[in-house]
Amino acid sequence: MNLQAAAQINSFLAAFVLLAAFAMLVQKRLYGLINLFAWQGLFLSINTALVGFVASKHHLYISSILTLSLKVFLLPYILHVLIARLKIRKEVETVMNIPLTMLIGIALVILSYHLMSPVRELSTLITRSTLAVALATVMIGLLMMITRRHAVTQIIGFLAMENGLFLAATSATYGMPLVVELGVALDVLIAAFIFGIFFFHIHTTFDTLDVEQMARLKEEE
Amino acid sequence: MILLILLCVPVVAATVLAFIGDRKIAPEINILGSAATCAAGLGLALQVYEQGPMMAGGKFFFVDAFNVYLAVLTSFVSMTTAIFSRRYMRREREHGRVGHVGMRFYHAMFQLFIFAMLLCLLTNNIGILWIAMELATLSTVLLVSLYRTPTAIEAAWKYFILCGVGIAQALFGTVLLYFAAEKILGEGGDALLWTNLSQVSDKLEPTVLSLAFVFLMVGYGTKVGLVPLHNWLPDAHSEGPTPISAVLSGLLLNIALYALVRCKVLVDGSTHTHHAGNIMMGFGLLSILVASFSLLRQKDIKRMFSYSSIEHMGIATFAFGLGGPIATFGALLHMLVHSLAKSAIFFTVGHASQMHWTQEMDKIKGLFKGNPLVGWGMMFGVMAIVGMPPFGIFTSEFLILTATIKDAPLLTPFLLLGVGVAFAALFRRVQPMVAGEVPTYQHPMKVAHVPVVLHMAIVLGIGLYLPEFLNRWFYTAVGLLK
Amino acid sequence: MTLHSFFVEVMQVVTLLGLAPLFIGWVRMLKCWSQGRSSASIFQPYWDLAKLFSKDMIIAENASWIFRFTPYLVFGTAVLAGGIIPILSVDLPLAPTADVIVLVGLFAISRFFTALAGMDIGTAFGGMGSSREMTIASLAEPAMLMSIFTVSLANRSTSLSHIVQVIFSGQSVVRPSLAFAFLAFILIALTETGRIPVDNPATHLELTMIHEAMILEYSGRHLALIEWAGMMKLFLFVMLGIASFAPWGIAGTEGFVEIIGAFFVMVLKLGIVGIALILIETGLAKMRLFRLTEFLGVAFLMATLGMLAFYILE
Amino acid sequence: MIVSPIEIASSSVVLLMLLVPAAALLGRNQRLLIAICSVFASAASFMGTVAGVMAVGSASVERVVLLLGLPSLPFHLRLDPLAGFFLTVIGLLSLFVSIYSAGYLRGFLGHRPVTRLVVFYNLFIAGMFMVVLADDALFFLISWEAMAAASYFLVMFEDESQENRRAAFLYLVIAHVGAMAILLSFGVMAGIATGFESFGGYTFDAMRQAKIPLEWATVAFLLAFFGFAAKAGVVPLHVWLPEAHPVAPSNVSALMSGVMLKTAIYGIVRITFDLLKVFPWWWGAIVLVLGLVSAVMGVLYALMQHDLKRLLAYHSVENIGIILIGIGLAMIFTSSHLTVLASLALIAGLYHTMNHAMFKGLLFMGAGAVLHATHERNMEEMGGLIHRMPWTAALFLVGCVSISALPPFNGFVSEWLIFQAFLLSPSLPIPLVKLLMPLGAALLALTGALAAACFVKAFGVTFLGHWRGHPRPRVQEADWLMRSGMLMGAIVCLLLGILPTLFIEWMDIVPEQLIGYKLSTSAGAFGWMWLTPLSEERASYSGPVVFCGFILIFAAAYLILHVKAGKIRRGPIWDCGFEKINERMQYNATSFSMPIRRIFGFLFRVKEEVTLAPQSAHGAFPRRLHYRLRVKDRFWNWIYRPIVEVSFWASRRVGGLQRGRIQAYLIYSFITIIILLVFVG
Repeated sequence: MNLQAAAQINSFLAAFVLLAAFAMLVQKRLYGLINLFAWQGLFLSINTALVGFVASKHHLYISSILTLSLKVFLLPYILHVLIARLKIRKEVETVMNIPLTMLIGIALVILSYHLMSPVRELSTLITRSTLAVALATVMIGLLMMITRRHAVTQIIGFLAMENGLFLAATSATYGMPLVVELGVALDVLIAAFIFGIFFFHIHTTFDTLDVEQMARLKEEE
Repeated sequence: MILLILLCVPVVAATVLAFIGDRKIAPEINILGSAATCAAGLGLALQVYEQGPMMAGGKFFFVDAFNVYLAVLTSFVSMTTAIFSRRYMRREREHGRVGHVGMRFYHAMFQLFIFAMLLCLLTNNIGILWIAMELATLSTVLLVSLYRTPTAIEAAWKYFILCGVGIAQALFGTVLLYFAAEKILGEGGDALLWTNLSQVSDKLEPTVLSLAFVFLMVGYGTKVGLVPLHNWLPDAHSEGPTPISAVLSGLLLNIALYALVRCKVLVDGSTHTHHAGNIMMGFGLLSILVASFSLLRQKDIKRMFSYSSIEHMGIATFAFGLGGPIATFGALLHMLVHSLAKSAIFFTVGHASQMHWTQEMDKIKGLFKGNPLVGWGMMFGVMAIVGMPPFGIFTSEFLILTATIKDAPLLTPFLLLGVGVAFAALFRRVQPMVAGEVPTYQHPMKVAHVPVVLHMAIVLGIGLYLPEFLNRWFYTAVGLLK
Repeated sequence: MTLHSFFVEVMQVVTLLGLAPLFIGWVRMLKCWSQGRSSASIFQPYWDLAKLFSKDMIIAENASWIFRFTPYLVFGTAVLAGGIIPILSVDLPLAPTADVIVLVGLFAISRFFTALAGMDIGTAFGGMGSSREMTIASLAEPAMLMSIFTVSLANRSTSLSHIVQVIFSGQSVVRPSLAFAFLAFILIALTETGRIPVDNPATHLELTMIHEAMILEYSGRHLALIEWAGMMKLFLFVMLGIASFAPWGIAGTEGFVEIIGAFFVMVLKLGIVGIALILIETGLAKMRLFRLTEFLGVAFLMATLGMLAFYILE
Repeated sequence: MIVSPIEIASSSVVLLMLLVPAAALLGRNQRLLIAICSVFASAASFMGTVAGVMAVGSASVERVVLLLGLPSLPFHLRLDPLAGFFLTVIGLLSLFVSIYSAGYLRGFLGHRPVTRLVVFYNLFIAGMFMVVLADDALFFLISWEAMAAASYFLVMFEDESQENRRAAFLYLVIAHVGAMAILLSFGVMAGIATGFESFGGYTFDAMRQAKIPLEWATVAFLLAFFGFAAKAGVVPLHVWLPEAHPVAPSNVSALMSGVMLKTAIYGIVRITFDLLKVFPWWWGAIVLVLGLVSAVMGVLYALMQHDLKRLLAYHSVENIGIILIGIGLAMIFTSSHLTVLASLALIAGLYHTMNHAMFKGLLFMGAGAVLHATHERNMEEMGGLIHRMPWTAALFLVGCVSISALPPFNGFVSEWLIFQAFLLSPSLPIPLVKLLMPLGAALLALTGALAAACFVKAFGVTFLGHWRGHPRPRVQEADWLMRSGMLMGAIVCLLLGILPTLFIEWMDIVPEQLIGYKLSTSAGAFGWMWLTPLSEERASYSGPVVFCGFILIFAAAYLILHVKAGKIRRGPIWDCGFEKINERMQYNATSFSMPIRRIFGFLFRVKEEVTLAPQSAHGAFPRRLHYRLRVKDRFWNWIYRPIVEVSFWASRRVGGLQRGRIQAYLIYSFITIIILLVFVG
């Protein structure tokens, strides 16, 4: 297909990723959150594949497959299993009220566009516009971790950040060197296991996954 | 060749220990493994010392004066830590704080951690550097929560989340770096090799690099434990088993700082401004002040010393940010002596807290009489860490301070304020612990002499006489970091 | 230094030893007259000393060597001072051994040991006397130094005989600073020699006495030496005052005639000073101890003012 | 000569260093340890003294560069007359004290091991030697801090008691802050010297050569003076001194008070006269004023004490003040190019340095002997010791007389010289300083007189009268080693007092090299007997004659009176007719200083409480009366407490960063990124 269309689709998908991020920011239900995360992963992998196809970077296919298997299937599955095992409540409450969170999110998007504009000028790639989206996704992931007080949601936020990074890696530069991508994937995998273990520990010791409970280590007044 | 041995030994040891880590001989294997690593490290150092910088594994590894001395330091300290952990962990186990699985896990992860750090140091690829860093974090997360106490789990969780987030930022920075490099070096792996990057650094796009540096700074800065990204550090360092605290404080922080400095070199090369330096100086100064004032009101002994690590990392960061031959020299020296002294302190602290089964300083008393080695070790360690001559840290702080007088005279008072407050705070706390009569609830124990004595001897030696080869080393390193 | 100067030296010491009791006698006589009493003979002090010398002594059981050593030291310093202050002539071989500061030092050391002797026995009164004596001295001594410094600044020397010579040579005109210094000197002299209003040499009422309290335990020849030294001290202070403020009449370096002349001039001056002293003493009453600080403070201030005046005005 | 002074000096340092491991090894056999270490320490100190004497005598300047330290900044050693002079001071007192400690340390046998004490004692002396030998900033600071650390451990020797630990801590903190200031000052000078391009600037030679602009020189001087003042215990940085000196073992307090403070004086002289050389008059004025304040405050605080060693410690503040008066005068004169007067004042200052080392060492040794015999530091309990310990009493008395500046002992000579310097000041061109002079002289005179009062109290209450406290301990005289240590000190005090001219001729090279005028030409013009600072018209003093005069007149009076020796009866005390006079009725330290407290009370925080116990049955008199007196140092509340409170306040604020909520931490990094991005982009 012609580059124009490719660029269209690319930015379209990027937008979807961002949208998913926003959706996650306001999604209260845990399962819903996980599903959204899976969707985000899906968009991401498609995008990666597309970029790989357009720019004929074949190692991007591999990373796209990696993303697909990891972010779309494996991690959501693990999360589902964990939730089932731990029998934790379905609802999660946000710390801040949603409109405000949304506003901050939007502000972040604007900020990242502003920051990335010089970089966009430099780039010749069709995917250059998505760099800002990537940064915004990362930021929103962080924002999500800040606003949520549930261990699982924090992890999901963390993974969302990872998605943002992936987006950046594929879009800003037609993909990082393969070895790096593999390494990153490996790290994500290990991380997944670790937080799996953690959920159990936290749950057994505090019999809740509310991170608010974990505020003992501090400087006393 | 040696380099491969250096990297393989820990992996092998890790795999072996993963299975037999709870046997009686596990500690010995652990020591053996790290001793071999240390020997390899020394061999490598010798090679570099004779032949100068070298690449290995097809540009994949790169060794120069800067990272090889850190590699030697890392392998050496991990060896002494292994020696220390033999007695320490045995006692922990007798006391039932860790079980079979725990011991296996501990030993395996310890070796894996060493591997991660060495990989960090030796790799030539900034991406791999990032991965190894993440690996180092992940391998220690579960060690921090080894004791399964609520506080331990909390600490580990915070460590995991905060460092994860930080590292994520670093990855974004790396991506941007790659983005900039790719234009010059073309696509593919070469664009992330430090050797190539450093050659073309002045062609790299300044705006992108300064953006990238922000993310790298925040990312690796979190690992270095710079204020205000430091909050995980006191928790993680104080809750884990003491050997882990020793290597975390003594080594991991150095590694993160190393990564940061590598990046700074690139950025400086590209932007030709002192922005990066200023940012680092800002973080450093903030860390020094906050940490030293926090020291004043500590009750938990390990927590106190982890704050002091923050302070010293602040000093080193400040010095690197300051730049210039003397400051950089001082910073390199400071990294070396600090990690030696700090790990020595943690050894004594570990024994002290085991002798009283508490980390509360008010309950620890009479170490001079109770166990002279621990008492005097801690005393001299603290004297070293607060920068009393003739210990090495005085030399480095002397250089850094005097360099500051030249380049940023107005910052000297703050620097001194920090150092002075830290001095008072630490002595105020340590004095009652070492002095006085032995309390009834203190029970004697066999302690590991070798590591403490060895470390303190080296720190003292460096303070009195900096060997020529180290000197040359540092100078070449200074040259590299210009 | 010639035979002549040695002769002068000896003459001086003899004069000091001989005339000091006489002067005391004279002062006491005047006092009695001023109070309308009939007086003892002017030579009474000699008889007292003789009597004390011939008596034998009682010393408290726990008196240490300090107690027995002090009288000799006090006496010795007084005599030594007599060899230094130009009483008859400025041509003294001993003059260069000690200037005014050393002189003050000599008085200080005798006071130091007297105070120790006071504490040696371990009675309440001895301690009280020493404490008060040292307190007063700690204010009087600096004032003394100050007033003398003013003089020596004016005459560019701290050695008394040189001061006298400078004054003779008429280089030093009358100065305001000297007025301050002189006033201060009078107050201090009264203090140092234990006269009213600071101390009452006649009293033996325990709570008012200062100097007497320290030597309460002395008897026999020790007491004699101390009494004699006390008389000499008064005499010496008069001489010091004369030498540094009104030295006219003191012989220069020439032959015996001047010295004879100087002797009679000195006796004349002594007589006048005695009268002045009595006028002061009858004019004033003994002060309470803590009023003394004001008295001495004034002295100290005046002396310092004198020196300041020298720096500012001249 | 065959061996050069600096070789002797450095070998003595090496010897002391070797003693450290030796002592550590000998820890098993304490008695042997004490014997050996005292012998070698004395030997080393003696070598140091010899080296110093030779260095001053031969007016030689020698350098040695050790191959230690940083390869680009090795340790430089240099022995010039100034260093030699201080080396002599330190060595001499260390010699006496080492001999003394051989006896003193035996007191610890059986109670506690003295290994620690011995080890750090040697390190301490070595550190002081190295300080005066050092010729570059790094080595100077290393020796400086080594000295501080060693003395810190010595102060903390008996570490069970809270008091000792607190004192040691206070001492170390103030010392370290001071050292930091000194470091900065060196940094400034070195920076000007070579612009930091190389390490060469850190050698003192480079600093000497450097042309330092006045404003930077001022910064350097103020920093250095602050640092050294902190070590010397200049008011208001003196608070550590009366805490640390009393609690240390007495041989250590003798060294700390006697010579450690002098290293600070050395530093001041070295930096002002040798390194910076050119300075405005007001530097001298600062030194002079602070010296005066320290002198007066020191002696007044001393008068309020009833702890013997504490009293002596405060007197160190006073004497440091007197020394600084001399130095300050010298600086003022130098800055207005009155070289003659400058060298006179400098000589006076250095002379007093020597004297103070001797008599303060002697006094602390005496106090140690008393402590050793009675296990009592509180003078209120003491009394009558002169009968049990005649030697100690006599030697202590020599110290008292010397420090009270009474002829014919040494304290008098130096104060006399300072007075002469004051009296010669009318030739000063600067009016402001001219006004300062009379006040200075007045305060100095006041100080001397008060010191005399204080030592009448110290000696009288401790050694005279009856033992005040009950029960009365079994006191016996100090052993011969302690006595001989003190005796040497006393003899030197006397010699310095009666033979000043010879001493001045010896040390004259120091001002000649620093200021460029040789005093001895005029001072010794009339031979060794007569000390005539400028001219015999001006002023003259002859120690020997005064001394002989005393002897002669005593002899004469004594002989004459004992031709017919009326027999002496010993009788009971005359109680003035009062009933049962007992030793509790004696004047004690508090009552002795009461009038002075009344007069100068406004300078202290004096709390007096009198409580009457309930009336006895028949009413008339209260059964018992409690009198409590507390005299506090005002400076503590004025300066130190605020600092402590502020830092803890800051610490609480900072603690707010760490409240345990992970979200908060995430927010920190979030905000950090945002800020940095905005800052960059």
